[in-house]
Amino acid sequence: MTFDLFVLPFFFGLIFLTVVLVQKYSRWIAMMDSSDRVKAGMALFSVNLLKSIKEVVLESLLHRKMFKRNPLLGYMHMSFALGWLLLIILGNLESRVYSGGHINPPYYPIFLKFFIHDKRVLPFELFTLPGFFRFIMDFILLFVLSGLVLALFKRTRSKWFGLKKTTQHNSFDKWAITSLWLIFPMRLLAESFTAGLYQGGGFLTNTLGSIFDAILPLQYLAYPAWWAYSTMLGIFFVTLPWSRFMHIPTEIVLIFLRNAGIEQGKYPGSFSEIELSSCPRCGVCIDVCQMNEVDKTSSTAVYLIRSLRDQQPDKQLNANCMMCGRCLQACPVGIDTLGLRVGARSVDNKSIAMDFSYLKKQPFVGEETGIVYFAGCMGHLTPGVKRAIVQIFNHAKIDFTFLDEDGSICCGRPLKLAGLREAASKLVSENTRMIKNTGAQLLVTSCPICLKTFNNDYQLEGMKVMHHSVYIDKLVTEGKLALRPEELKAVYHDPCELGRGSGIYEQPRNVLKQIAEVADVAEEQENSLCCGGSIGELAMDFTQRNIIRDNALKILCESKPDLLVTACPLCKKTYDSANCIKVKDIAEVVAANLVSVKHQPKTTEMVEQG
Amino acid sequence: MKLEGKRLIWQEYQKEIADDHYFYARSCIRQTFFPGAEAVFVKIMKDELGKDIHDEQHHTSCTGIGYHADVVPFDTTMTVIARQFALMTEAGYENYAASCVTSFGLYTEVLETWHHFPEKEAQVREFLYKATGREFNKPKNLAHASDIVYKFRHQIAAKAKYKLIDKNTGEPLKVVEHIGCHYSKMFPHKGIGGAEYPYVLSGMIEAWGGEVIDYPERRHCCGFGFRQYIVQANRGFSLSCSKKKFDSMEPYQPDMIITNCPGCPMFLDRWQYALSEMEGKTYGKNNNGIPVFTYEEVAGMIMGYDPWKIGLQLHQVSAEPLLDKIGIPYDPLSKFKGKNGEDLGIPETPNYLKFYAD
Amino acid sequence: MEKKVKNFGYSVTRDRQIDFDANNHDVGKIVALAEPTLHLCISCGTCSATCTASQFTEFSLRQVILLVRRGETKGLLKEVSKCMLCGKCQLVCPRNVSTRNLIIQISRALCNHEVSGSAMLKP
Amino acid sequence: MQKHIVVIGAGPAGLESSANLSNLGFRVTLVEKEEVTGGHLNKWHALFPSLASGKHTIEAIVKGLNPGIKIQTATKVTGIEAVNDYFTVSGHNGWQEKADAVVLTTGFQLFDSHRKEEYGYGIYENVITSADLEKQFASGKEFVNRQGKKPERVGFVHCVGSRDEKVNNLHCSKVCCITAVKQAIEVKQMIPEADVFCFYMDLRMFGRHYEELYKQAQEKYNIQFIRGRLSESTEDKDGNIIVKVEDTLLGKPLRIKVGLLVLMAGMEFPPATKALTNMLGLKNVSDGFIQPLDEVLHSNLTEIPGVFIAGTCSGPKSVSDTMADARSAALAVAEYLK
Repeated sequence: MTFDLFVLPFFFGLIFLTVVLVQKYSRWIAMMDSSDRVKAGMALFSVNLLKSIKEVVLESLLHRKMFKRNPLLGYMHMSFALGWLLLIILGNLESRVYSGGHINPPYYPIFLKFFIHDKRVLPFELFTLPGFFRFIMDFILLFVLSGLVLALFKRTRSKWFGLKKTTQHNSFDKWAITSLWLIFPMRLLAESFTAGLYQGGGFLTNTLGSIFDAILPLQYLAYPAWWAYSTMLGIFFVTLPWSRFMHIPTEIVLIFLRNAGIEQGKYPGSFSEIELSSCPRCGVCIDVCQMNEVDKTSSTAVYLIRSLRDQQPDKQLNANCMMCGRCLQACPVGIDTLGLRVGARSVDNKSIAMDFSYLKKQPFVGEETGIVYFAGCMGHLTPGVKRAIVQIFNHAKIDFTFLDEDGSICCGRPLKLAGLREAASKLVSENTRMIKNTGAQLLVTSCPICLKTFNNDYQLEGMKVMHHSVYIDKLVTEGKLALRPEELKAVYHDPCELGRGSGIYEQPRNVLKQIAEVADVAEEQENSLCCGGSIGELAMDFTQRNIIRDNALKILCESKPDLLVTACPLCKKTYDSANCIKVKDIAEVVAANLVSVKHQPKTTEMVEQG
Repeated sequence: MKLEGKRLIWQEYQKEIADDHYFYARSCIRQTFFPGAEAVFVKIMKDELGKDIHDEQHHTSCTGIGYHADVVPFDTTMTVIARQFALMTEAGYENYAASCVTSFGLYTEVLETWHHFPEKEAQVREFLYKATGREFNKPKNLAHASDIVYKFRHQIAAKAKYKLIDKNTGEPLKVVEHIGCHYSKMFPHKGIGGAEYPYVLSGMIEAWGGEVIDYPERRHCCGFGFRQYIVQANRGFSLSCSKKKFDSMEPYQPDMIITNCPGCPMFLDRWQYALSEMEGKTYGKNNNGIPVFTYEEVAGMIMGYDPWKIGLQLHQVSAEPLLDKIGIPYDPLSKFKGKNGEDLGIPETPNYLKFYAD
Repeated sequence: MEKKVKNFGYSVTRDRQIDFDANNHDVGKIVALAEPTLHLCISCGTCSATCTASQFTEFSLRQVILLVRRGETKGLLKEVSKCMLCGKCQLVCPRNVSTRNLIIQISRALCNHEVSGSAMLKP
Repeated sequence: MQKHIVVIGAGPAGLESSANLSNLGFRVTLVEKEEVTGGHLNKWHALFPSLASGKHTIEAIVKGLNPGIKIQTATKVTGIEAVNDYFTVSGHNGWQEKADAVVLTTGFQLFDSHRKEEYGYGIYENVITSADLEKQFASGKEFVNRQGKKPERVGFVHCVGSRDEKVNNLHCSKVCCITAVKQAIEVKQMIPEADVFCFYMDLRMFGRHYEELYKQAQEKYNIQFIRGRLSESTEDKDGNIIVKVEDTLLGKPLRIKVGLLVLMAGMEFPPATKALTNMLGLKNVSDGFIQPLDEVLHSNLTEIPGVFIAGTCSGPKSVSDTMADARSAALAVAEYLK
């Protein structure tokens, strides 16, 4: 007997899923830019493929990033992913034992225990091939079920898993997750009942089977249990493409394409759709998002992605984000949450066309030097920073041009973050022309927002772009600047665009450590909080911004520092507005503690001075 | 609107107007715009009211247009006006009656100036004497001709054959009054009723049976404004001012507009034609336009004078529908006949504004 | 009927006056709903004083806000399109007006308005 | 012998200084020309910025009065004469008292808005004053304009009779700005769907919580503030008022139709009181109000020893400022009679 009616729900579900997936994949391939298609094709035959496979194993199966975040959470995800895959693979091998090696219909390995009723033979069970499989299959099922138990706990005890909040699911998700959760208990019941009737099964199913046999009329229950098992599988397969579990077949594609060097590009597009479908809605991004503090959980990345995938974009949701990048940092799948949000905003604002034709009339007047300094719009609101930079440059005897001393135009990043890419590009080209006119080799800026966009969106061939904190660090390392230590406890706040955005964490700290004692902060470096002043955020009012600012300040000031140091004019102004701690830019701290290089105090003198 | 509120204000702005013996100075432009108006005034004063009125022939322009267009200096203006006063003195009169609102305003301004700066008066006396050998007394009483008609409005009403009443319904006619800006906007206490709610024309309308319409843009200038009209490029502004007034009064369905200024009836009348030709827009019922009259013409109408004798055929907006409404008879065939019955020629018919010429 | 038009060498000039009653106030209402801090502006002018775009062109957020409130939306889209969204204004506003969102909401409302109801706007 | 003080005017200033003087042990006679005490406050529905009831406020002040105070109502003071070291104060009805000191708490009179004739008060039915509006609030009746309709738009004109040399009042009446904000909010509370506009020259939110109330007016009630002084108002066919101002922040004239226009009438020194001050030989400066001996050091003293001033007779004040001034006057009197 190799067929029974009950396999049909599973069988049709599988066929349905396969058809849908093929259709989806074809659509994505068709939508892809031809250059991207070429890249993808090449990647199939290169080391990239191995890299992708490694990443799939590490992330999609073993859930390495999840483990790093919280071992319990990692184990839970791994048990489902790895466990189920092993069940499928080993189940297939097991079925071959009985079928004499030839290929079986797809349902056969899944429901093998319905068709094959081997008796358990102790004590040498493990040394027989069927006995080994019976053992190992029961073991993996137990592994998966342990994950299921954890998943149930996670519903009510999410804190154990390092999560304060979990994702609220829609109806497709609820159908899918309910069927998914029932698949393995149903398999356990079906196999145990059958094992009980025929004294078969492995250590788990056999034991449970004997117990059930003693208390239940298994002859009536076994067959319905197989039906239930098959039905759950069927339901899961049918709901999968519209549920979060679509991430299972998509994430692999995403990893592959990413490793092939394909980027998000235009929105909406093939890659962005793949990203949207790759989100497992694990909810890790919810927890790290500061929007929770102002009751805007509904605009966190997971909900953004869901609304976009379901084609129900919400302008308010899209606008409510500080673009701090904490979700990007935390996402185990590596989805470009910020890029997707910018994309969504570009759709919302597609009717808006900016007109900067008035800028054409502005010629650059200045002299060519090797180094130019660009304060940026925000820099002009912190004249102390500008003055400090000039003081430092003069102290180090550096010949430079203050490019925007009399004001300048915006770098374009705020427009870009608002989804107005075309308008941004006009400013980019205008600024590029002006910067290039200087003929400089190094561009130093005080604004991390400018820095990010100069590096990412500007084509400044032959010109290095540095944030002033990096340049100061360089000057100190090269011995061109000497600093005087102070009896001062400081904390350093990593600006989003400088830290997560540009990967600069150490240089400002190195400089600051020469002057003050730098205390640790609970959330720093990659996990640094946003100050709330964000220009990436479009719709939040100041009451809410101030809540975010105050919460961040609370964490920054836990060690009761004397001074809060940052390296972004916007962060400085934002924190300053709370009027609770002295806030300074790293440049200002440096400028206040400059000493002549020749008379650099020795260590002993430093102590005396301190 | 509370009429009693207005009455309180009217009580405050009353002025003394001489009872008889007027030295009458005609207006430069009214004599060409609506020449019947001044003739009617003189006739009513002499024939109907039996007043002594001297119709001076030798006076000149008061320089008002030049003065307000910034081409005549004030010293010149004062000296010219001093000459008018000298003519009055020489004719043996003390009560000066000005036909023109701008002249009236300017005489007032000059007298006020002399009142506050007597040295100016002395200087002007010297100028005048050197230039002409004339000397003068200041008028004992200065009035605008409309003040005088206002003063005798009830006597005129008593002698009138007609009232400003729709003969078919017995309802009073709805009358818009438009006061020349220079009448009281500069010196509110020199005008009857003051600047905000002038009573000089309202009083006539009430006395002659009509109903006064107070509409939102009542205070607005007709648009003449000297400089605006004189320069062709600025005429659009002049036109727009009149249009603003028409648009504002239109919902009240006025039967006529009465004015007391030389420029206002001209512009309120002719601009209706210009607007109709430019935009196809006409005011009043059946494309008739809203007829615009001087207060003297209206006085003549109710006295039963022949409409063509008092010059109503010189109006761009035809008077016939209104005459019919009041019941004033007229001979349609003699509208464009001269004094001796010769044919004066019929003006071109406008495209939109209705024109009665048969 | 085709109206015959005579050329007098001059024509009715448009009034400079803001005719509040005749103006269409939809844009103002839509913007106020989306960004209620529109109401909070006190026209102090700090925003326009610090404005990056104002260095180069006659753009004034203070005036834009007033024009929206008065329903004077003709030609406003062109004005708003000069903004670089740099956010300096937001940093200096003493009344905590969300100026950047205002610009976006005004632009959106004006675009929608021009597409869907140009006839509703004052000529 | 117990010293005797006559306080003239039983508004908040008179009542409060009488209460304090009596508590300090003086014999006090409080003279009032009206039948009842309370002054303007009787007619005021609610006080800024807390919207406290005017009636309750005056009741609370009256409650603080010592029974020993003699209250002489319906008596118009017609004569004050300084005789040796005392004053003889006499009323129109033959009432007369000797006093060791006199406190003038004669208050202000509301600017007569008829005088701004171009605003149309008394001519256009739907032009009313802030005091009329307060009466309407106090009546508790449904809020309608003179045509019996709920106005779709209500306008408030600031500085009527204040800061206007055309009516000889250069001074600022101080309280009208915040009163307009308060009344605008009250109108909005009664007719939430109405649009409310304030036409102002400057908004002088000098007191504590005034700016907050102003912000609330903008934020919560969407009251629009248009900077520009009313030039003239006219009436349309339906009795609406057409307001012409310049939107000075846009530099353009603005025209707007409102269903009701409220004139924020300012404070003036009453001519009737001027007769009294003339009798005493007190100086009234150009704004008409009584000049204190020193505006900083002796704000309740006059040039005449024994004659004291409190409340709005020495310049526009809010009710709370008036109360404080009244208390300080009581101390100044006590110091003098020591």
